[in-house]
Amino acid sequence: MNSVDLNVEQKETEKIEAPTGLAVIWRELIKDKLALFSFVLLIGLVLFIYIYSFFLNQDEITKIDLMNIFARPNAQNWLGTDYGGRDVFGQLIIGARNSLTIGFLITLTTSLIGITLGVISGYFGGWVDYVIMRFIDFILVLPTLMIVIVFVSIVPDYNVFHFIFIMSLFYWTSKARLIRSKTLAERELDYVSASKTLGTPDWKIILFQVLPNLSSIIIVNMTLNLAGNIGIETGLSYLGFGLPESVPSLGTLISYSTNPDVMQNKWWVWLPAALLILVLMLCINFVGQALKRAADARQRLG
Amino acid sequence: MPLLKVDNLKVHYPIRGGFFRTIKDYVKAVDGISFSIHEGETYGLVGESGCGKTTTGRTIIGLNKATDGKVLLDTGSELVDLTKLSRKEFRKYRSDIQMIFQDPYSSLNVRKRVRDIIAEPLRNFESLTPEEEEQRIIDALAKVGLGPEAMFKYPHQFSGGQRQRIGIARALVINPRLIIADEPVSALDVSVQAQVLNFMKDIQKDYNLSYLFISHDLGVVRHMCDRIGIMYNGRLVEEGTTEDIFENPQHLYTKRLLSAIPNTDPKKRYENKKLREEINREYEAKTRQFFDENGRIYDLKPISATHYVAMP
Amino acid sequence: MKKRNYFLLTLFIVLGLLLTACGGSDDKTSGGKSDEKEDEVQLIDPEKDFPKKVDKRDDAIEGGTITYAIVKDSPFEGVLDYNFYQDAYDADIIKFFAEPIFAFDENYEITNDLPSAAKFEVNDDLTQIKVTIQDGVYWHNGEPLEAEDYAYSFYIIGHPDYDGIRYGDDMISDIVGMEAYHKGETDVIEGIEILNDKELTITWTEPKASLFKGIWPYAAPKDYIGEIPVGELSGHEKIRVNPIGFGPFKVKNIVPGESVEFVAFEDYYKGKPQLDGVIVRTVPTATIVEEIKNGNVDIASFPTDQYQIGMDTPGYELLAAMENAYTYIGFKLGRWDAEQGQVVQDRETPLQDKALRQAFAYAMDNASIAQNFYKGLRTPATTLIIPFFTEFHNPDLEGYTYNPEKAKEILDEAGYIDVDGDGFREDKDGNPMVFNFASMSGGETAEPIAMYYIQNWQDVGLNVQLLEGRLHDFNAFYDRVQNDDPAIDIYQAAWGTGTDPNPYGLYSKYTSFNLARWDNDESERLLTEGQSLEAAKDIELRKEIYNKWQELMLEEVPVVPTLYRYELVAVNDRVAYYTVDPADTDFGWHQVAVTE
Amino acid sequence: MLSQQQLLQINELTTSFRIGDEYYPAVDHLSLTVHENEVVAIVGESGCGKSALALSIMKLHQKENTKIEGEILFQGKNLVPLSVDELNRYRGKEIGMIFQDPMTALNPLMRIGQQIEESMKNHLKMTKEEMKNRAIELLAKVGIPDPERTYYQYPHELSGGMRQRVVIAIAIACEPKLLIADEPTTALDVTIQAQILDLLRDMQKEMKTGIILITHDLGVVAEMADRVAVMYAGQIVEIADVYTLFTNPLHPYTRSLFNSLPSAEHVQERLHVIQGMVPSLKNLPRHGCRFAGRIPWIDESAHEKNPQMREVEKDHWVRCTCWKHFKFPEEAEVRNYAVT
Amino acid sequence: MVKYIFKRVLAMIPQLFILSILVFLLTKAMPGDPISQAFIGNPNLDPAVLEELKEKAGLNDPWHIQYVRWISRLIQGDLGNSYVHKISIAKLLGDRFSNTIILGLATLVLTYLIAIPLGIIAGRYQDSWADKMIVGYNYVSYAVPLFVFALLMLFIFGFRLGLVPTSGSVDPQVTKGTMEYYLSRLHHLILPATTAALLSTVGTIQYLRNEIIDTKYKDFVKTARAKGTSEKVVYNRHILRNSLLPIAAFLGTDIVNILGGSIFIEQIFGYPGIGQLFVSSILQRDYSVVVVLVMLSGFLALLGTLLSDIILSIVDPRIRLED
Repeated sequence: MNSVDLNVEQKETEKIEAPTGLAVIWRELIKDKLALFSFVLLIGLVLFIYIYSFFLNQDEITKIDLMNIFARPNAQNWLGTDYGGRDVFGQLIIGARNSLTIGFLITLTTSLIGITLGVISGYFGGWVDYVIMRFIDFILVLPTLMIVIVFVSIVPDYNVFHFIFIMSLFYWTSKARLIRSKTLAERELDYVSASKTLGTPDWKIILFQVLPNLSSIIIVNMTLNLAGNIGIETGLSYLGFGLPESVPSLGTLISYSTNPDVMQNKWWVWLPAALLILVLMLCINFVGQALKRAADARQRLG
Repeated sequence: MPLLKVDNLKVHYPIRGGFFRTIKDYVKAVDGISFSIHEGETYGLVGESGCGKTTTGRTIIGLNKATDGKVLLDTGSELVDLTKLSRKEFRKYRSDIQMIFQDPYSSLNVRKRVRDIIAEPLRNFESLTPEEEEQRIIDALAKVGLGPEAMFKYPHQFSGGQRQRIGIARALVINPRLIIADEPVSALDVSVQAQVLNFMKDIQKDYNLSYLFISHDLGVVRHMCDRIGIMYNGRLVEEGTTEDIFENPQHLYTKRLLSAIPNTDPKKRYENKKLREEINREYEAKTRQFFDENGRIYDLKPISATHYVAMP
Repeated sequence: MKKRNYFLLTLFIVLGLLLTACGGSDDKTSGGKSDEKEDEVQLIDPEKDFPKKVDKRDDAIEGGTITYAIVKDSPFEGVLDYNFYQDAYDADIIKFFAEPIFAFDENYEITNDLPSAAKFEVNDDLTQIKVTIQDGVYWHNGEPLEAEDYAYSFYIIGHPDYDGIRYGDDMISDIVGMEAYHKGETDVIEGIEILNDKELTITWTEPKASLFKGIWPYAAPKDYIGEIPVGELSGHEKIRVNPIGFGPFKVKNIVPGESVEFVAFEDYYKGKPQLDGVIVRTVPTATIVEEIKNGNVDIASFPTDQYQIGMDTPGYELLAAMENAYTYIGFKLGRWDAEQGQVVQDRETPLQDKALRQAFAYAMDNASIAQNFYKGLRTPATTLIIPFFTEFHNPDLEGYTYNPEKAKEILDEAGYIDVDGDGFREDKDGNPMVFNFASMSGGETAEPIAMYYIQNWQDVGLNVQLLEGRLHDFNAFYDRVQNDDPAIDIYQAAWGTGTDPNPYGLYSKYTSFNLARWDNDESERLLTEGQSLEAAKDIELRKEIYNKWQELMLEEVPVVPTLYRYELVAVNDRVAYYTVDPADTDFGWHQVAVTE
Repeated sequence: MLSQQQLLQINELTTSFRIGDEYYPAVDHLSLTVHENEVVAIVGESGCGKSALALSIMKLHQKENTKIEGEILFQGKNLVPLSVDELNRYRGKEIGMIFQDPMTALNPLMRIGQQIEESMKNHLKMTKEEMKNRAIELLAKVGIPDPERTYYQYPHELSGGMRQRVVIAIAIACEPKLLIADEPTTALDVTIQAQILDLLRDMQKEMKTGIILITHDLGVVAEMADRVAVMYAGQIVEIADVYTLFTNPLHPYTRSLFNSLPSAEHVQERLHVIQGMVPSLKNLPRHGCRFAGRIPWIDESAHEKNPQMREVEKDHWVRCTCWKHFKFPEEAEVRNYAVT
Repeated sequence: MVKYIFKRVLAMIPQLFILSILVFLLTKAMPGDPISQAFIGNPNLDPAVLEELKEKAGLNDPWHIQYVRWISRLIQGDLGNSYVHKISIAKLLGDRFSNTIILGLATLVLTYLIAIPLGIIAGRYQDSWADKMIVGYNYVSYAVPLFVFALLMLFIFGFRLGLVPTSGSVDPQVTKGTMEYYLSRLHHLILPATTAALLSTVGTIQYLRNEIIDTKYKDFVKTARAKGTSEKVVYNRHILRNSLLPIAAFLGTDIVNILGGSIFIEQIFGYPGIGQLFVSSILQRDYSVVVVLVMLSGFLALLGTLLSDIILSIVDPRIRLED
């Protein structure tokens, strides 16, 4: 245990000084100017999108205006209009709200499934673990995109919730694996054994001992996932298996660029959405990376 | 009647393989050991890494499942075989046996305040009002020489030795009679180690505790234990009082172990080396006398009232 | 702080990429068009603004190769035989190497007046045709075209193992003895009699009014494929990899699903083709315009929704021709009774009221859709017989033009009043009316058009909602419309008419393609008369019948025709001769040439 | 000590690590001499800077956050300013290194033979054949029973003890003049530890290598060392030959260390407890006697303001004057102080 | 080893079996059917024939009967026929499958060719300018939707610069088997493969970078340095090999991802492969093809994981495949 290299000596110091949880994250954020900037920008954007969309009238925005097709950005339509004469800016805000909501919800549901199964699998091990892992292996090799596409063509009234449901079916596996491996490591730590010898029931150990120690990993993972999940429907929209057009999303806007005319000459229709997604993802990523660093420092504590 | 009697305890782990995870073989981590611990006594379990000493300790407290054998606890009114209990049933006896872990860093949940760490067993076994609970925690902290202000701190705000003491406070708070100490000081620096060892001796006297002291460090064991069992390959090779073992080792393995301890007298280094070489030669020459044809260690046989050696 | 830089950097990389992509064309559009955008929409009259053909045959050279694009987002299916193909894209390929044995005149009827591989005689009661194969017509494998080859087409289509879709046509199934052959009871079709190598007769069980349009005009090379069991034919190499015909070009090489290379067939009976060869390849919709602009393809159909970008780029010319198809909106009025094999118009819906349907029709602003979404490349439809059929289309009928006031008036009169003040009209008993509108996805502007119609209807107080809030893909849509899904009240669909103007197959109560499930005695009578022998013989009579029918359909409006379509074809300037006019009977692929 | 050739002379070496934006010295103006054929043990608790010292000599730290100042003279040549390429001539050839954890010190993907040959390949012009023979010879020399087989094995196929022997074989492959052994036995069981120590000792004698032995275990020191330096908080507080130090330790820290050690040879009732805790790198006291805070019962005046190493008897050097005034407190006091 | 592989392949069977039922059910649940859709918009055809054809094709049977019929034919090695293409699926897949495999392999190879050097540079010169550029590229490629990027690439390199063909897998005029033919295929492959590779490097770069940074500070690297090994060799022999190892473990998932991505790539670049076929088969309700394609992808992914396990066991002496 008298480990000797520099890392350990540094660890030693951090051991003494590291505060817990949120404080570390906050400190890490403050230290990393880029992450802080991203964080502020992100919060700003999200607040703006949600609050602003609250005041928007979706019916008004999605109203077809034949006299105003593909208008360039102007005073009325800040980002011009699309091929239905609909205001792109309004669609962008509502679309961003929808995409964000989808991203959040998918992240949430996949996390819920992934964490539950991952923790159970890792904590109990044995045949429970075996069964869950084989199940995950099975899902991992499924041609997800293909099955999603088949699924989409089956559901008649395909809407946001169906979408979230379908995505959640497939996207929890890597999370479950991550959580499982971390739980496996955590389970070997003496504090879990200690709790067992103190007569604490398993579910309590999982909920109140193990999970809090995984929280930083979970937060980091959720953040990074969120970035991915926001863009998740763009590809499907392109193939024509995305959300219905009546539900504006960033994906719908971006997939207008499939039409080369729009791509080359009507940049205002799709470029803002593409940039917004880029900025959102970059921001989330930078924040996520900062969180990751914070989590690593925490891990050294363990 | 001893407080705890371990009778022919076996812990075998299956090695699984292939697709259907069929059992291919067993690792015999503990392969039939028996010993007992009396009230107020410190029993040392010594051996090199992988000899099964930790598994034994963990099996007694129910962290591992026993394959065979008994662990009988004298609860005062009856003898309970701990190996036969489910985890739920075991809860009744948790307050009799407690454990101290090796690594003071991983054995305390870094996310919890000291207060919650120590309160964990109380919340499991006793329904106390917050005031009562707080009093018990303060008492427990006082027992291990920490002030009540420690309650609100997190583990990382303490040194290794202090953390180990918090671990002990957690074990003590429900007034156990037996504490299994699994390498309690091997992760600590010498100076801190002394602190914890002294302190363990103190509370043993104060509360008439029994220890099962698991260690690979013969110096520490000699310092702490009344009786010692030497383990090798999942079996006991020799058992006796500290004096029996250190002054009159009988089994070759014990001798070899003792001779390997670096002597703190530099003047004796050549002497020691010679002794080691001699014992090694003897070990190689006489192995067959101490192990049966399968390489298994013989059962213990008494050579005096307190001293047992694994001989044919 | 350094990190901020690369945040910006990443943004710049992306922007840079975008600018390079858009850069070239950006100034063109921003320079000229941005200002005019709002005030005027440039209107096109496809009939006037686009030529139907290019003809620079004076500059043409001998030889050369052209590239013909099939604009399709997936590989072509490659069923390269007229008897088997299902997909129109396959037909687009087949036409280079295979031809009908007859020639067709400007009314799409078979004629002996034009050069053709076979001549015919029809008996007076239109029950029998005698076909005489001309000399000098050779298959690509060198064999002459013979009567047997033509007969073999019928033997294939009628065969019990035949897996194509052509059998049901009564021009085939009504051949004497065909039914027995189809059931496998006999090996010989009684009604097809081969007189000698070059002559045969085909006899039908009853007079065939549409014989001139509907007779199956394709032959199959019996020497080449006769050995192959019919059940295996559609997948056989001789159709998939090395198909032959007697057309102007021979197949040289097929990259399945992707491209076909043709070379000139020297012994083509109408003369050696001008070109050395033709390359046909599939091009995704997304890139076709670029391909055309770059000169990568010489002839390609041009996606109308991308018309804007293509307009002023030099190097190619756009030709326009009316498609034989129309878009319509239908009202679900009943169901298909498969047992009886007829339509039962029994749905309980306010749409049974003719007045309501008329109001729907008046409320629709087809003209704006045609102008704004299609820049005039679609025109408001007037009647159910399209102008493509110049003989039968009645140009005097105006159809339903956009007139919301009239719609409201009709509704008010008929008693559909908004009683509860929610902005939508209730039915005659004051119960709220909600209509579900189903429309297909696919096609760039499908969604806004559907939404626009809904807006139109809502504007006159009719509460129409998009079915399930979304468009439905082709199959899902038709599956539900055909099975009379009660959730669908109104639907938008399109019919391809082929070259036969006879609307019986789509609107008779005995056909399941009558998707509106509309049953009307008068219409039924007119439709039957329209395909009678008398009408076939007397074109004026037929005209009159179809005139009446068109009027009736406008009055009753079980379906409202909405748009007629024009197809744009881009032709590179190097192409010396090409036409998109189906009535241009001169045209043949052997005449197509290039100038350089 | 026998008068021998000086092999390594460390003068005023300061090794600092960056934490956040600042550098903190883990080794603080340290001077030390190692002679040929001499085993110098550096003993101290974790965090005292002994490992930092070991890595500094070969400059094996992470470059990005380490600063090394002072002089390390190896046979008169200063290693500190050398570039990595120049250092590589010394690494493995003149100075060998044995690491603590045999489980991680070997590349898991390379065969044992290759790993031993690597340093030969770097420094000696040998044919493949020669290298192989030498590698097998080395394996035999470090006491591996079946060297030819082991040559082709991978690390994971060997036990911890065997791996540590391989690590030693790697370190001595080019017969270096100086070996730095960084806690070479800490990760091993006692019986194996004894074997490894014996092996090291034998080889040292045979090859007349100078060894810097880094350890926290006084027993190991007693078994191995010729000279002992006791380190505390980045400084050497006492240095003497092994017999002198074990019979007559003077510095309060050295004495406390001895007294807190339970012994397998005799029974003690109570162990001495050093009060307080080892200061972390960031909180190292930088002025005065660095051990003063842990012996509060000794009057402040006993310490020097700027403690220096002084030779108190021949070749026995002690830092600070406080040792003269140091005595252990009574047992009652000990208990009081232990409660912190 | 052989025994192991055999067992692994055996273990795929139940997985594929479950997958087949799942997909079969899903496809049957799709509205519409492959035969009806050919009739729509073709008023000259007789609906009675449609029924006849459906009956003949067995489409009117309950699903389990269809399934049993299908699976028993599959077991005999008959993939069935495409309803739409009127050809056996085995034949239908022929070129398309090999196209996708070639595209996939090219993508995989390019991915590694791009990702490994970049990952190494980023990991080795952590926090340097180059590292920051690479990490930046990584973020962007993570954030940019594949199809937008693909379209941009197509417009820039295919149309503006005219460097590469813009659709298809081979020039129609070249004859199979000639040098020209293979060059043409390669030429057609460059753009789609590069595009896909540029975006699929994300995971690999990121992973390799982290792995190198991790490995860099491992003890055995110190051992290697202590031997006097030059930095170059330390990186190439010690750090790199150990860091590359985990990448082999991702082969299976890489294959899944690349197959998924091929759906977009093939669509945009008009590259006839199974991705494109899949989308059109879905739209045309060509059930039998859909099922086979999904199964095939699943099988490839399983094969990928098996392959990566085998590779790992070869590269990493610590891993031994148990029988």
